[in-house]
Amino acid sequence: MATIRVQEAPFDVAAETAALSAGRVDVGGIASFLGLCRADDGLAALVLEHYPGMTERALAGIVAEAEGRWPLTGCTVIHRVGRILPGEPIVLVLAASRHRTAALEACAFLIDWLKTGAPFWKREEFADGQSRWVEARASDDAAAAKWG
Amino acid sequence: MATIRVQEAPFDVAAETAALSAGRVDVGGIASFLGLCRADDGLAALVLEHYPGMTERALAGIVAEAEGRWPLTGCTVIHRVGRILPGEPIVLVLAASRHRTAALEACAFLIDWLKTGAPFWKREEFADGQSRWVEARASDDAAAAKWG
Amino acid sequence: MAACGRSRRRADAMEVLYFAWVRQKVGLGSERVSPPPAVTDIGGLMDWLSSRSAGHAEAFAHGKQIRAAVNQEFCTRDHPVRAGDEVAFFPPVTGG
Amino acid sequence: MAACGRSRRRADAMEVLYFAWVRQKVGLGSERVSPPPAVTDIGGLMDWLSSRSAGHAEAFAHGKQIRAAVNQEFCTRDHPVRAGDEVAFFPPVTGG
Repeated sequence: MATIRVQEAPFDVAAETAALSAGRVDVGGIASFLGLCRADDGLAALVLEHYPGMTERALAGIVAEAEGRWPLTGCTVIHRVGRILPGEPIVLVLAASRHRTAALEACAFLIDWLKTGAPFWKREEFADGQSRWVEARASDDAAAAKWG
Repeated sequence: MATIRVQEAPFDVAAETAALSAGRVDVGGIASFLGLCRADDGLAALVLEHYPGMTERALAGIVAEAEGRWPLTGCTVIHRVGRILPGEPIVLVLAASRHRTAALEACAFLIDWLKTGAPFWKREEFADGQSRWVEARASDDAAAAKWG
Repeated sequence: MAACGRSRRRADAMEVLYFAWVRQKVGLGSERVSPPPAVTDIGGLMDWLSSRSAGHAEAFAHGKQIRAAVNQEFCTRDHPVRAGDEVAFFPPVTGG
Repeated sequence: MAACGRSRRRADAMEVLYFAWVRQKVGLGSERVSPPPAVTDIGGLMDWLSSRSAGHAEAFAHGKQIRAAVNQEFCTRDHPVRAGDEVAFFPPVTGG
């Protein structure tokens, strides 16, 4: 039912969206969140590191949690790793359900939890050659915590 | 900034999504909701009627309200009218922002308000030739009301 | 011809539009009407329109399920109506 | 050769992985260690690892900012560790 992928390559939003309703007529809504790389403060690139093995486990756990909370007909989480340029996609979350509220809530839940519950780390590379690890934000913890 | 369209033709989710970040590097997230036609109870088609003129006005008002509540970098609402078959898309809402929470909340707001605040009416056509107008649901009013 | 069409519009007339099952019961998508001066609001207009035909009567018999708009803005029963207005009657909306 | 490689793994060893700036400060992505029996939990392992090099010391000096996982599950400082475990140290995650 669920698609979970960690990959360096970009992904195809249209194909992933279409896959959730292809050949079926019981899907009423597909909510999605596409995270993109912003070019704040002269950012030249983001470099994403992860913990192979644990990442897939953590994402599967988060997806299973969402499937337990909402009646989903399908669900997709794709997270890129490696070097990502400003304007490029980083993460795609899709949640499909018979009803829009389940799809919308599950999508928001998935991206909130993914931000705090999956082992990814972002390093920012700047045009001047400087580099720094992105610090975790308290607002992300708060967003995840609100789901209880 | 905002794209609002009422049309009989299908729409291209990928092209509409890409348009919100094309040539810019300040967009951190794009939330979307795609509403599809389900084939409940032997449904053969949905026929969507609207109030030309007022529809565009109402959608523009809802989009303006969302833009006033959240710092959006862009926003798209496309609603189909006419005859729609099971599995086909009906409505697409996209909200783009620097930050995910604004995009996610604005997207949910737009679809909730659109359900109760724009003059569209759905008629269901069944395989046995019967036809009936879809009744408004109290849960939709409640969903819209929660935004205050 | 345009001038001729225009001259046939009475200055005290208003355009009334019907949608969805209201349109089907009334049997018209729109009509131009000139209600008497006693008709000053949406509620009064609904009562007056009810008397125009069996179809109107049947549609407006479901009055509580009917919503209205004046000049393309949703409104309540006590909203004033006047000559030149575009008034619409329809069921609760079901888009999205 | 595989058997030879395997024979060099001590039965009381555990695999320790480092990520992001913890990896950079330690100077290693992973290492196989055999802490003494007194090391029974994550907190104890962090203290013991700190003594292995200047890099380890610098990394674990930021102990409060370090998160841990045992066998690929997030855990707290009092989580037990034992031979055969896969233990990881890293900063708070920043994906999405």
